[in-house]
Amino acid sequence: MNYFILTLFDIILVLTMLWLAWYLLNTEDIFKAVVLFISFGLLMALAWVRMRAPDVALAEAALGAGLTGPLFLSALRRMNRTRKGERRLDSDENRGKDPKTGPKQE
Amino acid sequence: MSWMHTVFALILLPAIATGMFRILKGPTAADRMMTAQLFGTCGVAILLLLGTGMGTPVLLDIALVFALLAALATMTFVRRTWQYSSKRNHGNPIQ
Amino acid sequence: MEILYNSGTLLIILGLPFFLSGTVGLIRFPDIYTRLHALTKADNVGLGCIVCGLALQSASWAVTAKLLLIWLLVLIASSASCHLIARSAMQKNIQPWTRP
Amino acid sequence: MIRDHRFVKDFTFVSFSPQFFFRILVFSTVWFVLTGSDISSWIVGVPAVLIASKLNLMLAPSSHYSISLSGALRFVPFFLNQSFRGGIDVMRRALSAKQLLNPGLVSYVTLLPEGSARIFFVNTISLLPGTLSAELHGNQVTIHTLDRGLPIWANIQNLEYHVAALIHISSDKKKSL
Repeated sequence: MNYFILTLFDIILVLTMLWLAWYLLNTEDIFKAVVLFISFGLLMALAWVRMRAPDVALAEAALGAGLTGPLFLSALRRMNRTRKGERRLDSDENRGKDPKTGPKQE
Repeated sequence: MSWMHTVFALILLPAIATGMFRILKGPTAADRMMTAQLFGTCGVAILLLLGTGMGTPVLLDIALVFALLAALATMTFVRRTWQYSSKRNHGNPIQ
Repeated sequence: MEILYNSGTLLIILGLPFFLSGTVGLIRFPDIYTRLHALTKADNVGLGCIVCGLALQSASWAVTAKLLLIWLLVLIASSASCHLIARSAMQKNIQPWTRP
Repeated sequence: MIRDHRFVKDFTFVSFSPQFFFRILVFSTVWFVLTGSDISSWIVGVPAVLIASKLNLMLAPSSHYSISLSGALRFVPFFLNQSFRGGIDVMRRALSAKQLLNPGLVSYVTLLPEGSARIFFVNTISLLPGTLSAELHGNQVTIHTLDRGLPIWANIQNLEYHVAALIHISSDKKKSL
């Protein structure tokens, strides 16, 4: 009985993950992709649990959802700022120069 | 091992799958992020139930990590991504 | 012992509809603020019921304490992030939906 | 530079204030819950607990009021009851065929002292039936409500009274609530 239900659980989990992964790779909106990636990390941790690897699941939950997610979100903000043509704080070429006359970034 | 808990976990799984629609549709960025939070809470519940259903109490620790880190993503989103995005230009993809 | 176990099962069954209605609310409600209501309240109560049910069924005190700690963490995290989202939505001048 | 100096001085574990002791107690309990009855885990646990309590004391400076035990004992059932009702309320609105929403914004001025008490109050509002704290400006809380027909003022005043009983507030302040 338990085996049957767990198999059903696996099938739904795998189908949801495939669906998620398809949209994640297919979407044009980067922010949407990041949120889908965070959700995918959470489901991947569940999948590792079902594969009887709780230690990998712990690492996946901590790294995939907890660390890469915020990292991507921060990177997204920085990317937007660069795209808008503002001076990037981390580029050494512009430091000390007037941002308007300095070399333009593309 | 008890199959009842596995059934409960199985019932909660569609709740996660349905939340996907809000990520795909959500008009604002915050709606999408809220769904990630829903995934976190539902994931905690599923892990707790599976831990009893599969007979592996280690899953409690994973649920603990879930509970802590799902909030971290939301807070990074509010502080770093969302705050600065729409005041200065409106053609931004994040709104 | 049997009574404790069965009442735990009942509590878990009681908790499931809250989760499902939280998801339904997230899909159906019209704007950010109302969706936040659905997400935080329904999910926290659902998780509370499930945690209490599992705590009644668990054999050891350590597991019970850990379950309650998890619930407390989820409670703090979700109410704080709910307030943060609502607050920055207000600051961005997103108007709440009102009945026409 | 002066700030750095104080930072170093804070790390001397000479003065064991009662607040520091209380924090050590709390964090030791958390560590015990996390690791179970394994003795060898305390090799990592003791430094972790000490550092956590010191950091906590530095980041969140001690407040002037203390938590009253009887207030906490009365707060827990109140909170559980109210949040359960909140869950039922949201479930009813989400599952009914008709749309039962009538949302709006309400402004409320709180009398609670600034600091952790007010933050706690604002965060608890979000878990009560039909209310969600949307903004906090000084002592003014903007509340989003699901239904303008609900007795929001009475509910929130009740909550404020319970939070005030949770921390020791002088009785004249409590009367004015």
